[in-house]
Amino acid sequence: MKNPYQPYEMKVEEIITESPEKDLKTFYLSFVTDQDADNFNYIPGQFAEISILGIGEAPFGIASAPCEKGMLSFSVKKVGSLTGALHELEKGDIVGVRGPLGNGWPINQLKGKDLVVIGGGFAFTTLRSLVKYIIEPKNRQDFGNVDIVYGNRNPGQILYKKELIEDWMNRDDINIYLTIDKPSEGWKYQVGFVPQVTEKVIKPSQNAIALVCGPPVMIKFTLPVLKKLGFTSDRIYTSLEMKMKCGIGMCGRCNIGSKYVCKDGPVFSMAELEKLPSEY
Amino acid sequence: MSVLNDIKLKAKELLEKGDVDVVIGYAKGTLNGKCTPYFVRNANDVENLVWENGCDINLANYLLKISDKAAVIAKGCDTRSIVNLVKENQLDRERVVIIGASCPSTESCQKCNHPDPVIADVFLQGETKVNNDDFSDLESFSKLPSEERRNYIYKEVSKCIRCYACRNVCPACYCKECFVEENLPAWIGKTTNTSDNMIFHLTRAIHVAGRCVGCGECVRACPMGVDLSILNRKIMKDVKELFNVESGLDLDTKLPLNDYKEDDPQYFLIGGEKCE
Amino acid sequence: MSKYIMFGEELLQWLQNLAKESKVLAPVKEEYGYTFAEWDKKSLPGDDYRNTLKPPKDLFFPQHETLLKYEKIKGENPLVEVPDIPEDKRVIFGIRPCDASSLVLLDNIFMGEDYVDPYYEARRSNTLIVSLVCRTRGKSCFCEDLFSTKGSDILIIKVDGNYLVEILTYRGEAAFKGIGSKEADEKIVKKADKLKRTQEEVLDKDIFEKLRTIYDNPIWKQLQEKCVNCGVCTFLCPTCHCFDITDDKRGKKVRSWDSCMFASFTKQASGHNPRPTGTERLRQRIMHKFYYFPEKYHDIACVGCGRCVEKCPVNLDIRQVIEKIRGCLDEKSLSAI
Amino acid sequence: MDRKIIAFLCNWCSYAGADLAGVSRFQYPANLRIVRVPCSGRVDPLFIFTALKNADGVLVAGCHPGDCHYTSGNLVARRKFALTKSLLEFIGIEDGRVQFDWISAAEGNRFAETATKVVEDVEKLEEWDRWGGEK
Repeated sequence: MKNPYQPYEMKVEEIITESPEKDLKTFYLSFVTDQDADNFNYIPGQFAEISILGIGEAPFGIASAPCEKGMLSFSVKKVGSLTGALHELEKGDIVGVRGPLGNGWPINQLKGKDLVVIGGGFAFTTLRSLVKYIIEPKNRQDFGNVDIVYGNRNPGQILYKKELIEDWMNRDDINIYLTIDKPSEGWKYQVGFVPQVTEKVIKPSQNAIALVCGPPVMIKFTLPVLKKLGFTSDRIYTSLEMKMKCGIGMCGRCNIGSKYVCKDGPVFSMAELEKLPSEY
Repeated sequence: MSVLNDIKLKAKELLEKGDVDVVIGYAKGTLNGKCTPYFVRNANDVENLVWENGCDINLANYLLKISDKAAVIAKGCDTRSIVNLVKENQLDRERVVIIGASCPSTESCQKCNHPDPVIADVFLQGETKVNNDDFSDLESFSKLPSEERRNYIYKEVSKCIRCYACRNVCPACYCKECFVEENLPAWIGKTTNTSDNMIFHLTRAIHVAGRCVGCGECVRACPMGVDLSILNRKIMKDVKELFNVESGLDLDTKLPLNDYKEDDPQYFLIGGEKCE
Repeated sequence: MSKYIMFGEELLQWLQNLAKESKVLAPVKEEYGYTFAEWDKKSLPGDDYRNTLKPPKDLFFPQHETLLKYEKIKGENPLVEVPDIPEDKRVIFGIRPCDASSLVLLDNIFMGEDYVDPYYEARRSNTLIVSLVCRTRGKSCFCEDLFSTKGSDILIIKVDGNYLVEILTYRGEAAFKGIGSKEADEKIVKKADKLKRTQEEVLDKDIFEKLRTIYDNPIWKQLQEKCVNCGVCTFLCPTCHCFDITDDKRGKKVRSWDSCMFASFTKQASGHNPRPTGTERLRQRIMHKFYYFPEKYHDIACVGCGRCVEKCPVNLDIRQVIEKIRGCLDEKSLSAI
Repeated sequence: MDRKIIAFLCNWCSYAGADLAGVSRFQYPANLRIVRVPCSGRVDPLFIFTALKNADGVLVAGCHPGDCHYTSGNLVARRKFALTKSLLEFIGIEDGRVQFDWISAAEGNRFAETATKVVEDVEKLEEWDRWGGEK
């Protein structure tokens, strides 16, 4: 058995600055050995611990999809010491990556269902992974209709802009609704907060599944909208953000009730969360 | 006994009149010789209050935690801590009723110079023994060869498990984020190696310099029996000798480390005269 | 398995034999309390200690330990190495049964179904646990069973100045192989059983059902009032196992004990803290020991060793906490008022 | 011997003094690693203790009393330094290990002299155990 603390070595292939404030970057990493690439099998919604030697380690949702073989991508907002150091990285630098960790989106439960994907801000990462997975030709037939609502404060902060606008917007097998909080010059898409846009564009449903990821306030106001549209708690999933260290259910940091977010999550249904203390 | 009776009467009166929401004092503990902090909210519960040897936890700490209108039963060191907290704008003097009483301790503070409260709204005098701490123990320690001194300190701090009980019971340690927890930059390693422990204890001693009133709570709180008093008392001694200040005795003067004099001693400089 | 009766001299000889191929650790008195240290091999370790100052988790999950070593080399890929996993064989002699049982609880964490901590596992598999039953409970002790066999390979009970040695595991049996000791006769075994039956009543720690209903109860605020949120109780607890991982800037990734009582434990880089005050943190500690842990692993995460009682700087006694929880009104009754 | 000394220099006087020493080509040993701080008042004794985990000696220098850019930063620092030095001596740390000086922007020469003295003093000391090191 592999030492669970030992990371894979990965090389920074490309860095995309996502926001005009430059506090949001997406890193494209490649495995240093083919063997590592083969060993790293993940599903959308899982996360990994990225480490920089001498600085530390922190968890990030995997933004790439399994079909994007040989590489992983992560979008990182600069907030603390490790994210600060990540933002200093250059092409060719080596980082450590430990994973895949946690349970991803419940792919098997999603099969055959209509899906509503709701994201806000830079929490869109693992939702991007999920959608990318679904629209893969060999997978697409397994899922029903896919509606995506993705909101940001302003156009500058939208993650994966090029892909979303040039590819996803033009596809006829998914519907994507981009929205920003306030009108902005040249903006041709939705305007308004995520909950309002959701209410406007998503049709009521008794069997569709919603996957929600975003800032706590967005989730708080989106849940009642989903309930109104007929989504029961067991058909709404979200991914929790918690301070984590080990990622393997030992260090106790992400413990909520009898669950460890790192190992038993980070994806939970609202039905599961309703049974847990709201300590997140 | 009469002091305890007076304490109960006063506490009861304050609660019944609605002057305060809570009276912070001591009740009997569950282990021999140990009393435990007790928060009286109901006037009938004043009967559980005690005032005896073993009432030594510095209660000033709790005034920072509580937002209610509070009365505190305070002995000398508690009131000195309160004085410092008021000076540092951590505590509003008007918000606290101080029921001052002479320290009932007979054992734990052999070197205390101020068993009686230095400020109080009511003062209940009891029998106390005022000591005169001449720091003679520190002087004999100073005479040991330097290597022996260093090894002693290393040996003591190496027992530390970094539970931070010393810091958390200390009324002078009220920082919202302590340097040990900062991570931008991370000042100190999280191990219990002697080196990390040294940095922790030296820094803590210096950070409470001029504010430490020598209540000894850190020493009593330490589960590993680290000799913390030697560092704290050394600094108390220096503050007294160099700046002529005993911490927390009055509300008017500035804290010694927030203050200076044009002719403060500079023996520490290269070529500076030695301190005696 | 078998039970033997041994004279002190025989036990000493057995231990000396073990010490030839294993490192034998036993409680040794230091300035401020007992600690597990290498046995001097001369005389049988004494039995005049209540318990060690630090819990034995320290011997398997040390306060700080290197998880990985690394070297940064200019212009090259950094080197990351796994440090040597401890291989030396050890015997822990004289551990108290409460502490021995704590190891079984820790196994749930460090040797789980999905992930195994290689450092902990190596020490566990290399260590023989020989426990020594206490004669009485100390004033801060509240173990359920003085004679608990949980977690011990061998349990020793002092009967009439001799030692009744109960072999509990195959590992224990292997360590006893070839010793020509007398099997304990019925008389001695009966005598030991009688000792077991005369155990006094202890605190009933089962408050699982009660805790299910009182998450939002005001009692937590009241219970934590005197708590100063230091880490004494968690660091000295034989079952608390939370840790942090940090890079030391000098080539080591280090794991060190951490505590759910510290504000920094759950505070996120953004500043958000899911357990912002002492109330939530004390609730977490109690709930984890008596509700969350049992829910997940079917056992209470408290062995009643009493270290937290003994050493709490403000005498926040967990036994009183349990009693108060048992006596408090649950949400249903509260709303009925 | 390659001993490492960390020097905390205040921006307005001592750092400028070091700069002047450089410009004026006054020689001083290369063992000094300079950390520029806004004022000697910014030097938390923690900096000194932490520096000694990775270095063999420390020099702290600020403006002469009366010359502080912030009027009294160095005067308040002076009390802290007095206690720090005394504490270090008390616990058995050699006199030369941690040194303090006032150096003005005009005293390039003095900076070089002080730096040389501190390095020489530390080199004469026994090897520093870095606070007892890793237990």
